[in-house]
Amino acid sequence: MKIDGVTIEDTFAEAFTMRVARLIITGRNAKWAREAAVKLTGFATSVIGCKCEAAIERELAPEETPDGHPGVSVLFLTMDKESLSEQLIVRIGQTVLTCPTTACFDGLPEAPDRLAVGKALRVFGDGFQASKVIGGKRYWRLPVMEGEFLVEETFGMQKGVGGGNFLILAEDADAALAAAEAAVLAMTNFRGVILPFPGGVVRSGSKVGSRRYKNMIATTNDAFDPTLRAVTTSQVPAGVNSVLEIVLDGTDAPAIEAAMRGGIRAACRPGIVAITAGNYGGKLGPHHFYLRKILA
Amino acid sequence: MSPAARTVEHVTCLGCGCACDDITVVVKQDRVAETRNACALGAAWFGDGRIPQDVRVNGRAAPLERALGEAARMLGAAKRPLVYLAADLSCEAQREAVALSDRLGAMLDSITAAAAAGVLAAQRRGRAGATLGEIRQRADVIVFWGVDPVARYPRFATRYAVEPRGLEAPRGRGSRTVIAVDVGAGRGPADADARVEIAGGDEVDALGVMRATVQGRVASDEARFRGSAELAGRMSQGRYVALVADGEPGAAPADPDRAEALVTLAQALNAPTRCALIVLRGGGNRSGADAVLTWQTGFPFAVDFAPGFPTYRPHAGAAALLAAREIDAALVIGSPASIPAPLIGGLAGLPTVAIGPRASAAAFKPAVSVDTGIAGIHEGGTAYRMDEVPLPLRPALAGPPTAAGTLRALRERLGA
Amino acid sequence: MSDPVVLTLATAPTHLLVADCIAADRFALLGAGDIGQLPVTHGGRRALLGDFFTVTGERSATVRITGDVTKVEGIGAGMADGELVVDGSVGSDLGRGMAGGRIDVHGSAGDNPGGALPGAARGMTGGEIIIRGDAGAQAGAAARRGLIVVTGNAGPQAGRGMIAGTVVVFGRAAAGAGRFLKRGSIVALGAIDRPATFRYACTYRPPHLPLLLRYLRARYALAIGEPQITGRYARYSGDLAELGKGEILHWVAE
Amino acid sequence: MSAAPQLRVSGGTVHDPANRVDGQVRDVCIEGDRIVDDLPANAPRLDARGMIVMPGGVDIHAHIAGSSVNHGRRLLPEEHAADPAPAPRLADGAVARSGTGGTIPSTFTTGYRYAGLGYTTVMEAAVAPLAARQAHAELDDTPIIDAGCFVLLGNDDYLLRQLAAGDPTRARDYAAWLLGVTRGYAIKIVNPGGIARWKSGGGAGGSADRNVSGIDDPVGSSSVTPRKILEVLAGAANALGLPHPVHVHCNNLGQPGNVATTLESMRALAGQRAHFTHLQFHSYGGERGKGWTSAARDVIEHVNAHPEVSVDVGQVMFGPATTVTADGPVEYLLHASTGRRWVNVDIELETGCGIVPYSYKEKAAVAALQWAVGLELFLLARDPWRVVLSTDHPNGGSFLSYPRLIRLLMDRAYRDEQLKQVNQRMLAGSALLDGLAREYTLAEIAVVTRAGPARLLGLKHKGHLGAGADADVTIYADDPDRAQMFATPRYVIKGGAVVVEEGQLRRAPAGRRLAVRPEYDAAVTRDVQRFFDDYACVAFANYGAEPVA
Repeated sequence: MKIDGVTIEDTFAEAFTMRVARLIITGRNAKWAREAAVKLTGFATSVIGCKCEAAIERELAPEETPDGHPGVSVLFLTMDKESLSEQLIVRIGQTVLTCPTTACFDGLPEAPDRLAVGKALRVFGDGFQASKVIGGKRYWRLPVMEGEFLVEETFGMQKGVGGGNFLILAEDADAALAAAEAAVLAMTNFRGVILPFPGGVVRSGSKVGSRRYKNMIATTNDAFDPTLRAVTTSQVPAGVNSVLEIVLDGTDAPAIEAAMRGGIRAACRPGIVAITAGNYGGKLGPHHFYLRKILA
Repeated sequence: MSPAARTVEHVTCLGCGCACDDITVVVKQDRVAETRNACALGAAWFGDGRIPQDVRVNGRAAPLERALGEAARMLGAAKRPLVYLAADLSCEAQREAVALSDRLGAMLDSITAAAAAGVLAAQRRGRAGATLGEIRQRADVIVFWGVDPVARYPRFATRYAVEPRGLEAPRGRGSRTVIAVDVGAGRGPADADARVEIAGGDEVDALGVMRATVQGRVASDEARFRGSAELAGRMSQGRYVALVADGEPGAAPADPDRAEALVTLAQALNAPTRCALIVLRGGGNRSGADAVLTWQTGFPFAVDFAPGFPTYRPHAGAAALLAAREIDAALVIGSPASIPAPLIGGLAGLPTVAIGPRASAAAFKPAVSVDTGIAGIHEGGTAYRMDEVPLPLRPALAGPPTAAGTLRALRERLGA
Repeated sequence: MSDPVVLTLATAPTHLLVADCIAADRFALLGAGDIGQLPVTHGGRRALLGDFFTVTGERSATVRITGDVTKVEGIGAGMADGELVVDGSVGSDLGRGMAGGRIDVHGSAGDNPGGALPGAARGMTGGEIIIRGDAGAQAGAAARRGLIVVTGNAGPQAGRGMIAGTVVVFGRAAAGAGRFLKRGSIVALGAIDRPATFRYACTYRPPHLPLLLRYLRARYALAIGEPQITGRYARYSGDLAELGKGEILHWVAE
Repeated sequence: MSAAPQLRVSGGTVHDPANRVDGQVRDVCIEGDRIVDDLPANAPRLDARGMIVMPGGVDIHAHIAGSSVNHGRRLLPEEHAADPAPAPRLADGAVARSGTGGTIPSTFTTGYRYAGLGYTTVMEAAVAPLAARQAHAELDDTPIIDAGCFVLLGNDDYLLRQLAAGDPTRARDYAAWLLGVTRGYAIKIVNPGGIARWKSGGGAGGSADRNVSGIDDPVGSSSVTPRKILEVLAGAANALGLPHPVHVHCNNLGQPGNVATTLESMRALAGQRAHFTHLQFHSYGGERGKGWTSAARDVIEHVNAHPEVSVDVGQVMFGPATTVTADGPVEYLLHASTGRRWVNVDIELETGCGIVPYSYKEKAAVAALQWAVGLELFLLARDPWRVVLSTDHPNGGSFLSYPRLIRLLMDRAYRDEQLKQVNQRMLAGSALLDGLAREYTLAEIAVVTRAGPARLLGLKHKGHLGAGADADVTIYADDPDRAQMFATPRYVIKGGAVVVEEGQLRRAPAGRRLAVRPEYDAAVTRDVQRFFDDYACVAFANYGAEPVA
């Protein structure tokens, strides 16, 4: 299969089940909502080192938010329920609570699994906090120097998908970067998906474990490192001198598929040799995104 | 003393809620000739003990049997009967009245309704209180809140709260600090050791500021509350504080929140010290009606038996139902003279049965009236002091058939 | 899904009608005949709900009442779930001691809406009451939780002794509002006669109010302007004689 | 002259432990208001075949009448509104009274409901002498049940003065006089000395300690201590030959670590009869500020080893309750910690009164501990004759919860199921967790609910079905669900009158009063009168509960 001359390899991206929460952060204006979200989702590229994966999902117009202020929605993923709750409490407490004008709402109200996030954060109020039930939902009002920080008592949690991906195999680094940027741009409007890495792009694709260092969970994906083509069992085709990866997390498999479809199409540009995907032979993750099926 | 005189000792006076039980009544020729130890108010209450003994139907003298028959007919036919308890009844008569109300499915109310705010506040919050004798034994700080008991409760200060020596007040008045709080026109005792003045409209706010102060909070920075806050601090320093307020309605209508503000202030003072709120009540065994109604029905006044069991309807008691012309027959028990004026208007024009002292002379012109004696003068039984201490009654004079007996006879006619 | 229960006043009460049997969650379990058999008292005489109302629909937690029920006391008392809409004004004790559900009155209400039984320490414990008109005394008194909205004026002692919950008054709130309040909020969009034991804290934009007011606009189509939604409010903490954890939020315009 | 009515309760399975009848099928014969040995064959019969027959229940400790109870009753309008009690329909058109229920029902309803539960004798456990007249008036309005009053002593200033003066004989005469004039049945001590301290004030001018913390704390005079009060009054009760010994509510009720005080109080009275009431509330280990643990084992072991000691348990049952006691300082603490409504009434020269409505929740750690401690006491008690069933109504729960309590004692599976539902945080160390296997038998239930309390009260005519006993009989359907069985007796006979028929209340005769009138040296009255003249606000002649001429 080829799109605009780019070979779509007959392979699949292998993804894992993760736990996901959606946060809606609002602010007096979009800048402050974004500031809080950027800090909240900073250092949240991969569970391997960051314990969570998070990014802004999309920007929200005032009429889309509970309090009528501009905002952003953020997806937040971890491997299990406990760490999701822990990460949200510590990160919201340090980044949203601290950020002027913001409030923090649950974006998964239908999810039956609830994480007591606001309920844990309330003790920052040192007994001065107050709760309010509005439309059946409980909120906590924490007094802060600026005024009050409003946070919903519980946040919904559901199963999500982490580790969707595709690899852009390019003739040179410039072409790889241009294609990756095009792909990220095309994927920014998809609901239910985030790209947790810087700019949505990851250059250091990894493999599980290490050939040399026992306690390394992940090490460089040498099969796709062009510089190692001569010294390892390489999967870098001829004429490929640079590879970039796009990693996607999302609320469900269809959302990931839809985003991958848009992203891959956008990445098929001059200078790109092939698009492939990372997997572990299908043994580790329950979600298999076959590139050719997605693009058919 | 003339040879015809006899004396009755340890008589309980129901002239006010103090219910002094140290009265010696001297009787000469079937008249009260003297009431030793009684104050002027008490002496007036005893009078000479003469009391009409009429039984009337439609204003004309009638045999008791006929009057009871007519009363039973009227009440039995009523769709919305009212039973109203006025003053000067023994608890025994009050118990009969509740039984009758139960049988009739009546609204049962009493003069306590006029002091409803205090009762309701004590239900919502409880109360920190003491019997009057305990104030005498312990209190070293006595705060009279907008009341000088000398007018309506003349022996309060000499018998209970200020003057007599107590176990922990060995020098009597000298062991105590008396503070008068003048609230609007309501003045505390003239001979108080200190005074605090509070504008009438500020009363409830001032009590709130005081309670906040007792709890270590500043509620208001306003100058008009500075005196109250200082008073609260002073009270917190007492060993045993008595806060004395009038529970009966006064000339000016009180803020509906006043009672709860007093109750909660007294409660709060029990953190730094001990405090009891004393709510002064009028005479004629008012507190007895509250106690009897409570033990027989679960509610202290405004008990509606209409659904077939007691329900509590202070917002729709005798006054409201009479004003709305809901009542179609009434049984008024006790001294008609003690009934608040607005109710008299509502009762006039209704078919009413009046049983009690001077019932025949009732201003609302009852269709049936049976004069009885006055509890404590002509009738025995039990009556309650304002603090709900039960006292026996020692009638000095014989009288007409008793209220309790008359009610029992009426009840039997109604098959109850 | 059955049809909503509709109570239509057929025989106007000539006296006070105590009908604290009217509650949406109760009707959800009853047939039309059984609803008509519920006990009421009328002028102190025992009677049946069906003596006054015709009942259509059954076994539904959606209830509508039509006719002049200003003489009816206790509508929705103790209701725990469901929705009760009244086409006009109601008598006293609307939703007294209510625990959940919604009551929407297209008119005024008498005394003690969402309040407590006499002498009781606790009023409504949940649910929402919307009064599209004036309310009598003690709206939301002793509420433990829940929401009462009065689009007109509120009588004396609104939110008196609240343990928590919210009372919103669009018009004027008379004397004694919030007295003895432990926690909870009184939101005054109009004038309010405030006890002195509420102490001024600051003027700010409480972040939960846009949420609350937008919810009311969306759920009940109440006319609430942007100036109120986005506006600034003076916060008074109180009642400082109690816990001091409650507040009066008084709109001071944009 | 018509003969006394006769009734033969025939064919029932009888549990009459006082007469060593344990589940035998036999007839119970009634003539007039007494049990008799036999009746003519043609006497009317009540067919009790297949049913369980026991003496009428005897409640050794409840709060049903008097000023404190009525203060509590007034405090609960919403409970009364939620539990209306229309008048029962009695046989023969007799007039009954409506009322209201809740944790403190109105008087008539109290009588009807106790009788409906098969209880025919109830002791009102805390009557302030000053208000004894009210307690009797309320009992006059409490039909069916026979009742007696325990009169509060031990914080009264006259008594404390006699102790300070070292005159226990005068104290004894005073107690005897007081029981007589109040028409009392037994001496009740509540928090000896502690209430007196509570009343003596606080603030800058008063004592910082508003309660005693142990039995050797001085109360006013250094020679007056809780120990002294206990010794003198226990000695007085025994010397006067009162049918029931001194009835003791120990110091430090409800406080963690109070087991020490409880055991010291028991040791202080070693060798003489004494009844320790609502023992559950006095059997806690732990430390103030550091939480509670169960000390039930220590306490009940002492009781087991000392035959002169009797107790009632004061079981806590989950649900609403109203705490009402003369122990004023305890109720202040409960009010301060819960923020709930609170009534305090200091009663002149005598005692106190405190009330806080309360609710025991399964999920609350302390309530769960209290529940467990009560059950431990029951299940570890070796002699049921000395360990009486009570909830300290309405303090640990209403008397209406007795049937559920009986099931907890009789049905281990049910008990274990309940145990799983409760908060476990403070249960470490509770014997209940060791899987106490004991299940009370019907005979043991008959002991702890009637035969035992009757014997401890010295009520020779109560609690058994032998000839000469009062004809108070309860007849139950033999329902395997013991809660159901004990909640709804099929028949209840009180003084020979069948008050419950087919589970319905049909008759409501007046109950009788149980009272003592011990002898004393009349010299004491002159001295008491002097004290009255100096301090009291009630005339000596008007004091007490006797009718005046």
